[in-house]
Amino acid sequence: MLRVDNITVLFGGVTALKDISLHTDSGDFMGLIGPNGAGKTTLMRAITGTVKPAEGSVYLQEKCLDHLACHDRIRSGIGLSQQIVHPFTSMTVLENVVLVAGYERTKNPMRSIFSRTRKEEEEKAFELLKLLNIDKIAGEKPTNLPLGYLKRLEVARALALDPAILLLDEPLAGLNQTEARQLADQLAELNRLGQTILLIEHNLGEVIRICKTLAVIDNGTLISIGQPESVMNEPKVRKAYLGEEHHALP
Amino acid sequence: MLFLDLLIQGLIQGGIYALIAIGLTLVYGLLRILHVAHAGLYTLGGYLTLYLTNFTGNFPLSISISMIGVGLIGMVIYRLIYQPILEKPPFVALIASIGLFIAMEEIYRIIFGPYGLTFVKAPLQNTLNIGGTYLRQCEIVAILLAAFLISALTLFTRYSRIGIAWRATVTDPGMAQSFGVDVKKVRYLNFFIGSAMAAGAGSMVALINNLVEPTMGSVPSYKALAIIVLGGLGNVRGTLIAALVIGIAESFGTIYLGNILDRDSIAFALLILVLMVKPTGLFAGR
Amino acid sequence: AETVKIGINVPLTGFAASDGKSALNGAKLAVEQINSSGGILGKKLELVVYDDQASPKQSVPIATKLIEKDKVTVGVSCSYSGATRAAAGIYQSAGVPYIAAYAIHPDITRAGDFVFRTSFVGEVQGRAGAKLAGDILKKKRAVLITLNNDFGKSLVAGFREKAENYGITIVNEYPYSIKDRQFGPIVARVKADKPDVIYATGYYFTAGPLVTQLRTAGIKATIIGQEGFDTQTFIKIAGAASEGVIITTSLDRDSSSKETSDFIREYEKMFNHKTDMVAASGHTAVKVAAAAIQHAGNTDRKNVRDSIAGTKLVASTGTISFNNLGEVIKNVQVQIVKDGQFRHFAVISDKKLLAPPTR
Amino acid sequence: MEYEISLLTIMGIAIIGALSLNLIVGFCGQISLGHGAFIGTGAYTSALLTGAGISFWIALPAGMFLAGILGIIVGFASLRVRDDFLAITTMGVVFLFLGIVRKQDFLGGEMGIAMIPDPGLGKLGYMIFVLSLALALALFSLYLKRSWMGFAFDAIADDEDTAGLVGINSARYKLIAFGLGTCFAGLSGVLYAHNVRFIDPESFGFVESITVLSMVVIGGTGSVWGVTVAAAILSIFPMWFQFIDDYKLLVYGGLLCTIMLFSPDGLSGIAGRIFSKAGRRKTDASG
Amino acid sequence: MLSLENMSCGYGNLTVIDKLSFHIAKGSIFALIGPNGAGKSSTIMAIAGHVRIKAGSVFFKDQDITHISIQQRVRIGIALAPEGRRLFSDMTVNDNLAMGSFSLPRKRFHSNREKVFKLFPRLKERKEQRAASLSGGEQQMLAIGRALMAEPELLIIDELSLGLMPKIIDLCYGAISFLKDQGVTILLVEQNTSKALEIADHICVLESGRNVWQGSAANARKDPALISAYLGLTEG
Ligand SMILES: Nc1ncnc2c1ncn2[C@@H]1O[C@H](COP(=O)(O)OP(=O)(O)OP(=O)(O)O)[C@@H](O)[C@H]1O
Ligand SMILES: Nc1ncnc2c1ncn2[C@@H]1O[C@H](COP(=O)(O)OP(=O)(O)OP(=O)(O)O)[C@@H](O)[C@H]1O
Ligand SMILES: [Mg+2]
Ligand SMILES: [Mg+2]
Repeated sequence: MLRVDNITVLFGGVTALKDISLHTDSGDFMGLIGPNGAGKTTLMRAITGTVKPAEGSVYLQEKCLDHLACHDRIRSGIGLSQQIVHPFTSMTVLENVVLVAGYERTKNPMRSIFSRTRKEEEEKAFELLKLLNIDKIAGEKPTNLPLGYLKRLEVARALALDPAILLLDEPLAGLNQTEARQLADQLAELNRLGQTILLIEHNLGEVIRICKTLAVIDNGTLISIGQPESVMNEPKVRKAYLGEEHHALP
Repeated sequence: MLFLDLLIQGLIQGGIYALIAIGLTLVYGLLRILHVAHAGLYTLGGYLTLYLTNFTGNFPLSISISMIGVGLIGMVIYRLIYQPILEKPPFVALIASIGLFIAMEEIYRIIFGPYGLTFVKAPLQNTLNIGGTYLRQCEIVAILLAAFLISALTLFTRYSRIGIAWRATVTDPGMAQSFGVDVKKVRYLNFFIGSAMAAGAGSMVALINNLVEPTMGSVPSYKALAIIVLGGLGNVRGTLIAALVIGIAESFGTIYLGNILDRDSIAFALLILVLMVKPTGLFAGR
Repeated sequence: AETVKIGINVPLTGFAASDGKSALNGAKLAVEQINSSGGILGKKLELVVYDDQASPKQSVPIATKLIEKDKVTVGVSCSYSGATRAAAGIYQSAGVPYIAAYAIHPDITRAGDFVFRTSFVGEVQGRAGAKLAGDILKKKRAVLITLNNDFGKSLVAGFREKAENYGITIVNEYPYSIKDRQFGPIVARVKADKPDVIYATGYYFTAGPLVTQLRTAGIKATIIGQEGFDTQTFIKIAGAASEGVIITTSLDRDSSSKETSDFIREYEKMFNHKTDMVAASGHTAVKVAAAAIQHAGNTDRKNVRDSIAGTKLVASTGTISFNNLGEVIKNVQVQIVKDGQFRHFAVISDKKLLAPPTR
Repeated sequence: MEYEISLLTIMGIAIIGALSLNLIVGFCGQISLGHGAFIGTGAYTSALLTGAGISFWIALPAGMFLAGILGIIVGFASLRVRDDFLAITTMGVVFLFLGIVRKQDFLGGEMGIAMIPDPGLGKLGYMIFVLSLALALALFSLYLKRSWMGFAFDAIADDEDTAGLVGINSARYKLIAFGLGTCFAGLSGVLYAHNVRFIDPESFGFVESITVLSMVVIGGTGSVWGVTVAAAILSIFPMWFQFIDDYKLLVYGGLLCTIMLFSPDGLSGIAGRIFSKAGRRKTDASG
Repeated sequence: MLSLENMSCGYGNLTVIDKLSFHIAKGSIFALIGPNGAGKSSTIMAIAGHVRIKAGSVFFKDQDITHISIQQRVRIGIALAPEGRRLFSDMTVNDNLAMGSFSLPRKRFHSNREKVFKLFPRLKERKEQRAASLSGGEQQMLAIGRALMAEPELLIIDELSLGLMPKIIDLCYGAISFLKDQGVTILLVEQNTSKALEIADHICVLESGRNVWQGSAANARKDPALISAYLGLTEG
């Protein structure tokens, strides 16, 4: 499904990612964890093309994405929810999702001028908002909404693309425990229905609960990948991630 | 010889541009406003200095009073025009600024008359022969004043910590306040210094040309914008270099490209070329 | 009481306001003079004035308004070429006479037989400049410093046309824009050219700094200007550097003509400001219009046109008549700056040299 | 009547110019201070072509086409530079345009081009032609705003990077916006040239660009009817305000400034507030 | 140390906090908890002077600070690590820290910076990097570090653990306990309720701008009804 081959990313003198290779299968639900500044977000940005890796390639469903612009990569089947939320503030929450849901209509700019109806897209968008439990703020402008809602809006927009793979960067941050659990359950449900997901998250409890595979990045390198429980039991993971004083799973 | 003459002429012009543009950079750097009316203050500086000099006969005194006076007026403009629309999209301030500039030019015309005014007895007009290049005292003073004001500003921002407060205020005025920056004061000071520098430039140009007209700001109004963009928007050092580069480019361009492009287009041709290669100017300021 | 109306479009605001004000003042003085000596056709003369900001966009509706709403008998342009050219078409198609006071674009009078001009086309004055340089002053090596607009361009075209005839070599030409006040690079280059005469086109506000900077650089060559220089402000700006500058113009300050000396005196009295060429042009244009109406005996626009075409009038800018295109025929005055004043230097009256274009 | 006709014609031309800039600034969020160059391109193209004896009906689309091509080229600049850098770059375009036209003899240089042929519609006919084009452009703008293209424009105006991250090809959309906008700018230029029948470089300079921009901003960027009304008012403002002659520009400048101060979202903002107040009063009364 | 007396605050015509009162003792940790949109951040920003206080008053060290200017607050000892971090994003890490100590004499900068670097060594490595290009967690460290630079008596932190990995969260809480031992008073907003209950001395639960429960953390921990009520809260 998604394959990352030997990616290296440099920022000036800093090596943010060193020769990372990673692979998710169709239908997988992979958790990606690692200390702050390990390079998780950078990996995601290398996949979507917002940073240019010094080396390495990205493949989605066997298609090489390396020379595609960001929007073309997205259209190849990536749904992205960013760590730092970026809603379109001039549109309502619903419109934010409707716009993305109309990806077929906006694909060809020349043709986009000839279509006007938004009915289907609105219905679809509303379903998604309902799914993420933010349908009651559908008509509001995102400017002053609490972070928890905006995080979910990001996820809704990503889903609206009907992506082959969903890339989520800390979607649970800023949600309280109840909300986080709810959203995690919804993600697990999506995955059960066949959605491939790559999830970056610091909320370990939820990650271990819902993910099928777990990958750990530290200092720009992949240090472990496999079954969540077994990965979490590796000493180097525990040392990097939890600190020495933790000896048991949370 | 010709080469040297052209270079020196370019530097003089560049120095004057720098004085205008640095004031503008300060304002832009802090408030992200394309402050077209800055050139209106430049003109006002010229008028004040001219009237005061004609009245007192003392040029240094007059230019100082004029700079302080225009600095204060700059603060008033900030308070009345820009402060209320700081939060709005950038072209709101741009249009307001253009409107203000038009109004200022018209006010000068109505008050001072449409005809150019001249010094009764223009000071610093003696010609000096410096190794075969003839310069007037006023041109030398203009260069020195530019050099002095700009270095004073650089030192001031470096050693008074006002520089860092300035930059912090740019990114997040609210947080800057929370760490003890009196944002209001910073902004007033910024407008004061920027406007005073414009007045200094206007005064020196008035003296060099022995002429002040209501419309003398129309060229600086947009050329200074080109310069601060070339310098990287909000970067003092970059602005200085850009001003000199444009001064020199115009100096040579007038002679060698004069039949293809006029002087104003030379500055903009250079600007566009640079931006296509480096989209954020010579020295990214942000 | 009923009045005879003359319509005026003039830049009173914006960048051209200073010329606009002078020209309008000249026109006002003319009206004052005419009305105090009894008006025309027994009625008072009245100006209907609109500000056109020297923009063609505005002069078009203004012309329409003057013709249609204000029902003026004659239109006078106290504005620049662009605005005048655009308005000329409107006047022509409405069949209303239109007189350009000082706009010099050659195409203005080509709008048709209702359009006249009381100032020289640029070429004519440029040719006079060439005669002045080569024939009168006997200079050989000329440098041209050209104001890059219709004014400067057409002057220089005339100068170039005749330069060779008078044995002048044009060493170099340097264009500059109307907004320039710093001529350092050009001056440096002129110095290297070592000319013995400089033919500089421009207005007083560019000419003042230019002349100062030329003299500062130690250039001793004779400087020849033209009517754009013709205001006291030029001398004020350039100060001592202006001494010896020679210009071609329409206004002779030492004129023995009563019309001219009255104009100079009364202008200063009325507006408390030294007069200039633009003011004299505005004055002349209104005088021509008034005289033509008087001569026609009524305000029928067609009659007035014919009467303008046959004008023979002593005005503040010399004795005026028009050729078949509506271009003025008059002598060129040559003035020199002496002791901070414009003084008579010569008159050029070579009919062939000064013949304006006829088509 | 002729006077009213000439005012309405001017109005119509200004409306087309302002609406065309509104496509770029209001719809797609790309600031442009260089619109005069495109209006000028249209005007010069048509003046030259008709001057060479080619029919107005060919010159008109040709002017639009050439302006659009130039616009797309400048649009490429917008792919590279952003925000204030773009503003100043487009301003540079206008100065470059003027600088080049000034020195080109076949474009009339400083002297401009006079005696541009009459399209032969008569004054009234021309006015009707211009006004119907203005109306058509307004309707087209309204349509565009509600189409998916307008929707994508909204997203790009809002946040270009994010638009890319939800799969919108913002480069192409921006080029289209520039292409469309400048093409209609060319139209307004053609119409101007054949109305005034004299063009010179100064008529398409920075001041002209700013005038058009201020129509858009005062109308309320993006609001079709707001921009239309603002263009209609501002284009004949100098004529209306003849009676205060000496203070005309002062009032104009002051007005730009105060409208921005008290209603930064322009006329459409003012109207919005009035209507919402009226609406509230009505509900108050009924409730 | 800090008392709110019937404070109401909001934006424009909107009132988001209605008559809130609480008192924070010197040297204690006080946690504000509640669902999204409850008004926690608004309360904090009102105390820091950024949100308009509409009624009631705020006292700090027995001084009425309801109406003093924002920049004065840091001088009397209040420092803020706000929601969304709000770093000076175009400035380097170092300059951000320098801004933290802007209100103090210049020489305190170096000694304070050393303390911050000791707490977050990562920041030292990234000293010259622009704040905007830091990773999410690094930014959070910088936000806290910057507040510490001001040597506050009252440290206000919004969403401390947001985006931090467990190890750093522990580290931060360690730092907070340490500061508390030094006599610094701390006001926290925390989504992670269990964490908040663990560390705080006092908690206040907000819902829709109203205080629904207030008391010592020890009592809260013993009150399963409260915990389930709070955990069971849904927003709105
Ligand atoms: N533009 C940049 N310039 C320099 N360094 C950068 C840049 N962007 C990221 N970095 C550095 O690269 C490293 C990896 O950052 P990244 O955002 O990928 O971390 P992360 O794993 O997502 O961390 P977190 O969990 O805190 O979000 C960090 O140390 C960061 O400072
Ligand atoms: N600038 C603002 N203008 C108008 N309303 C605002 C503004 N900021 C916040 N609000 C509103 O105030 C209410 C309280 O928001 P606040 O940010 O204080 O909640 P919170 O408890 O911090 O939530 P979270 O846990 O998501 O951070 C919300 O309904 C929000 O929409
Ligand atoms: Mg991250
Ligand atoms: Mg909050």
